[in-house]
Amino acid sequence: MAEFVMPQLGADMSAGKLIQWRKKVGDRVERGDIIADVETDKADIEVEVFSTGTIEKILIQPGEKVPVGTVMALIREEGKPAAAEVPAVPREVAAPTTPVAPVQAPPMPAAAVAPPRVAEALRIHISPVARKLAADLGIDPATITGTGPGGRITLEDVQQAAQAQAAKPAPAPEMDRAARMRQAIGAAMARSKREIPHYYLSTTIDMGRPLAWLTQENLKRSVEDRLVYGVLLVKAVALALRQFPDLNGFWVGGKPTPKPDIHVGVAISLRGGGLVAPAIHDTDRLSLGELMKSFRDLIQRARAGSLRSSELSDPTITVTSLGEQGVEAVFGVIYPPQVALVGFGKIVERPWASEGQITARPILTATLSGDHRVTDGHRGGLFLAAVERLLQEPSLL
Amino acid sequence: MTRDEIRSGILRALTQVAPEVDPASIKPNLRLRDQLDIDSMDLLNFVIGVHKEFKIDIPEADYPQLATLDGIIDYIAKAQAQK
Amino acid sequence: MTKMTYREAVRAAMRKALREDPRVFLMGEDVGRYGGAFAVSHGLLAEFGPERIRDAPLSESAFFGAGIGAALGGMRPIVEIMTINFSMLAMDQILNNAATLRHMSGGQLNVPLVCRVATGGGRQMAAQHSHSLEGWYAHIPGIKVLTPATVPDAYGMVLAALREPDPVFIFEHATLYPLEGEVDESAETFDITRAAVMRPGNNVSLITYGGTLGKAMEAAVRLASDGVDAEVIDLRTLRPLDTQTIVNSVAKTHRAVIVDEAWRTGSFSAEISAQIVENVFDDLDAPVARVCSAEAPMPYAKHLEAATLPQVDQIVAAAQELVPRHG
Amino acid sequence: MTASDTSARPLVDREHSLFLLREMLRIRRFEEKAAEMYSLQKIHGFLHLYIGEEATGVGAMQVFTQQDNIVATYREHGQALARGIPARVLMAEMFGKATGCSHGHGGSMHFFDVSRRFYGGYAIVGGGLPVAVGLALADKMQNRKAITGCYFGDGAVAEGEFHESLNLAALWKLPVVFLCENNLYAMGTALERYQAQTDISRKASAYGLPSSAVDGMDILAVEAAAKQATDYVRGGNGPYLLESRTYRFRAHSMADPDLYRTKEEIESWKKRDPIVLFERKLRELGLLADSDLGRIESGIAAEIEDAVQFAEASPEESIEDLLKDVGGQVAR
Repeated sequence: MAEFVMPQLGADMSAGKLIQWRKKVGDRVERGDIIADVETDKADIEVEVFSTGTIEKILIQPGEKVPVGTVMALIREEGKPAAAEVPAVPREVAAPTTPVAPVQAPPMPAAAVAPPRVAEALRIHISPVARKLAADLGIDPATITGTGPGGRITLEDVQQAAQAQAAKPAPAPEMDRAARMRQAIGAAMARSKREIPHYYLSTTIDMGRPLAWLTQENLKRSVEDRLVYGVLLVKAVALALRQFPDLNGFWVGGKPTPKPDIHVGVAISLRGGGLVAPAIHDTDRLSLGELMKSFRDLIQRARAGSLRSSELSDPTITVTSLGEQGVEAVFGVIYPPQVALVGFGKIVERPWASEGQITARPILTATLSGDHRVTDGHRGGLFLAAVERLLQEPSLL
Repeated sequence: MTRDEIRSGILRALTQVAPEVDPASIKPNLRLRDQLDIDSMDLLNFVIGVHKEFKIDIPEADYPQLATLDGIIDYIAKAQAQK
Repeated sequence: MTKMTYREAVRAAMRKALREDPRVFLMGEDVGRYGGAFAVSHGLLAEFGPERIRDAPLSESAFFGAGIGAALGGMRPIVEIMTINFSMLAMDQILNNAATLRHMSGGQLNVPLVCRVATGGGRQMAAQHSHSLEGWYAHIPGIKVLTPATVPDAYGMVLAALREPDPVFIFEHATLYPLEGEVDESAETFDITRAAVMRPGNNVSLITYGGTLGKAMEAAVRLASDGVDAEVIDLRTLRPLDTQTIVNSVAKTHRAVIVDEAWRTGSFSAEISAQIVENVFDDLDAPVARVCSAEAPMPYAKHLEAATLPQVDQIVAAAQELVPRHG
Repeated sequence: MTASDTSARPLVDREHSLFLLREMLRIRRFEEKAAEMYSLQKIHGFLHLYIGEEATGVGAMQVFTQQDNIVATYREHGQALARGIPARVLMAEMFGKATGCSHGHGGSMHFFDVSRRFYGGYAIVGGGLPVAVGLALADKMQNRKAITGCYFGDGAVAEGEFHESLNLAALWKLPVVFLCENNLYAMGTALERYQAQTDISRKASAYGLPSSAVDGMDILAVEAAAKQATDYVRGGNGPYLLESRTYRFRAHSMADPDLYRTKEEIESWKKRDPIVLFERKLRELGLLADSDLGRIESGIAAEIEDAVQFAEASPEESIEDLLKDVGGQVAR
């Protein structure tokens, strides 16, 4: 039994639509006869049969579109002809040349390419060879000030850092993770104290309204979505920074560099010692639920020790909350190259006078450590006031 | 569910939050927060773990009943009995 | 060793080949009676006659294609295309026949053809006579591309190319013809696979080819007086490219400046830069710098042409930008 | 030189005539099988069939010796078969197999066979002409008596390479027979719509070389005209342009909807099918019996079937050899 298939009618045809049969079951056909019409992208094509015999079965009805090679009819062949008759020439068939979608030519690169807007906070800019040497020597690039263009750390910077370090007694060769982290934090804190003229401000905030709102809010939420008050504090700081961008950014290459995006780093103390402050990206744009989710995820993994360093993108400002450790006011050390640090103490029931009445209110002490090269107390104070105002409207957070 | 089964379920949730803790060393009648380094976030993650483990809801108001291991076991046993 | 100019070195090599191998013949516009547009083939017609020094009509596609046919027929043609600007007219024969026939024929045919082409700007010939398109040729599999920048290479590369079984394109920068140098005419073997370190150095690698080698060497001297020790690499061959010499140098100096007379976008310098990053990324202390022609049709006016072409000052500035400032 | 003098046709010899008929039928059946294989997705890409032009390919090929060079175009199946390249290796090449005449690298448009001095199909219209001139230049410079036959279509006369090549060959008196197969269409554009002067043979006079035109559907006339052309060139007189006026019964390629020609025009030309015309003439001269035709047809059918099975069974070149035949590599 010979098969009459949907033919390949051109270089890039993949399927064809049967328009009509010119023969029916039982009809005799000769090699070269036109027995069907097929529609392709380009034109309607008369399709010939390559075998001689009688049509046994029709499998495809007019109107059906089938891939090339699909069996459309079966032909009971007469005995192989001794001498191949002069077959009529199969009608030439058009290949639908489906034009390849024109690839959008990439626009010619502008002459000077503006530095790409780095979504995440400032990564440490360091040349590949400098990074390799720093890794080999066990020096944390964060502890080195880059002298290359745009503050990039160069090979020479690392070499000098290595010499400076060689002058100090070499640390015990086999340092475990916590000790190495201790050393890195130590170096950063020392540099901060050396370079950053800190000023400190504190204020007291009545947490009554936000806590009441929080209790109501949590009743409506399932266990997994439940909020902790720390989330309100972080969101308030983030929203306040929109009005005080000078507190959100870095001191780089001898000048303040405010950052358009707000990535609040939350200081988390690790089990067994050590501290990390991973940033929550675009903190100001997250809803409280989203903030809580990433907050909880970051903290759980950090405290369980499974937070990889690669996830530690650098924040544009850091918030530290030691209330649970029983501390009332925190006057922290700014993490270079940031220019501010916000601290929150514990919430304490205190006698509170308002409109001549004394009542007991849950009071929280909020502090700001500021880099006096970038901002002065006046700006810091206004910022803390903004944080307090935001906390009094928790539903807007 | 027996008290022991409840106990092991609770410890499973606890080690999720504090992997370095040795379950055997926890004293059942002492405040957990005094025996372990647990902050408010750890507590919330622990409560969520218990909620998943035993499929019971724990309103914030009941947190005080969860101060000690025995307290938690009693709380869960009571909750399961009501279900 | 014999003292001679770049053009005399090319002529001497062709004369030696014509004398020693009857299959060798020269074909091109005005290579015979006129003596060559750049006087390279001056005197060859008198010695070898019109059969072997053939002045061709202004039909680049036909006479280059005829060169291919003659090579298929057992000859060893040297086809001179007067300048790279006119080679556009023969590009179909170059790309679709010369470079392709060996592979397309399943290895049955090869085209032992040498094609010499003058290239580059800098002589106020304006836009249609000043192109630097060697990178286009270096993009084509099936051929070799040589860029002799010195008098010894001008001599040796012709002879080495005539021994190759596949087409070889030799691009002679037009400003180099009067360059003076020394040639060992007794030499028998010539390497055309390796780049050459023309000046060893440790702080930055200046990588270039052809007409801009002189500027790179001058830049290296000025950098030395400023305490920057520059290494200068003459690529000599663009295809196949001697990547090993390039990456060895950059691994040592950690900084690279590529000097290329072509327009920056899509130029051969882009290929070299890509290969550096692919091979020695971890040894880079700064991004690979490129000094190329401004992206404009070559202007006629002297000061405008000078502003378009890569110059020594730009090479020096690019290098200093990469090397950390001392003190 | 005017149109060839048809009266000087050679005495018709039976054995030679049957050979000519068989060669034309061989090409016809091979092309029909190629079309069938294409519709079954065994052959891909471009396929340009020679059906209708067999007389030119076969007729002219009779006058070239094994020492002569042949250059063709992408519509080359007829010339390749007439030149003696086995149907097997041509079919295998179109199947993309390693046993193909170009090891699967060239396909239908790029057949090569150095042993038969078949220097290939060229897919750039006019691209082969300069190469043919070069082959003739090499023969002349090495005092070889060979000549070069260069087939091309009417479309090529619009390319600069046609004019440059004819001039260069005439200028240097090179032994080239420029053989223009004028099938009246450059793909979808009729001759009178792309050439001011449509009598192609007259274009040779602009470059000082003799030319003639012949009825491409009369194989004996083509053979005679080709003989005249090659005799002129073998005499060292320089190149010659022979225009064979023929017609293709199929579209330009398998991808061509053939919208630019009328059915009537095609049917009228089919009445002058070179195979049908020659068969009728031989029967009139009593040189062809039905048994001859039957014997010829079955021989061809067997050869074609064998070619398909050979192509089907042939191996493909291994990917590792992808770069093997690329020129210009360091280690040669």
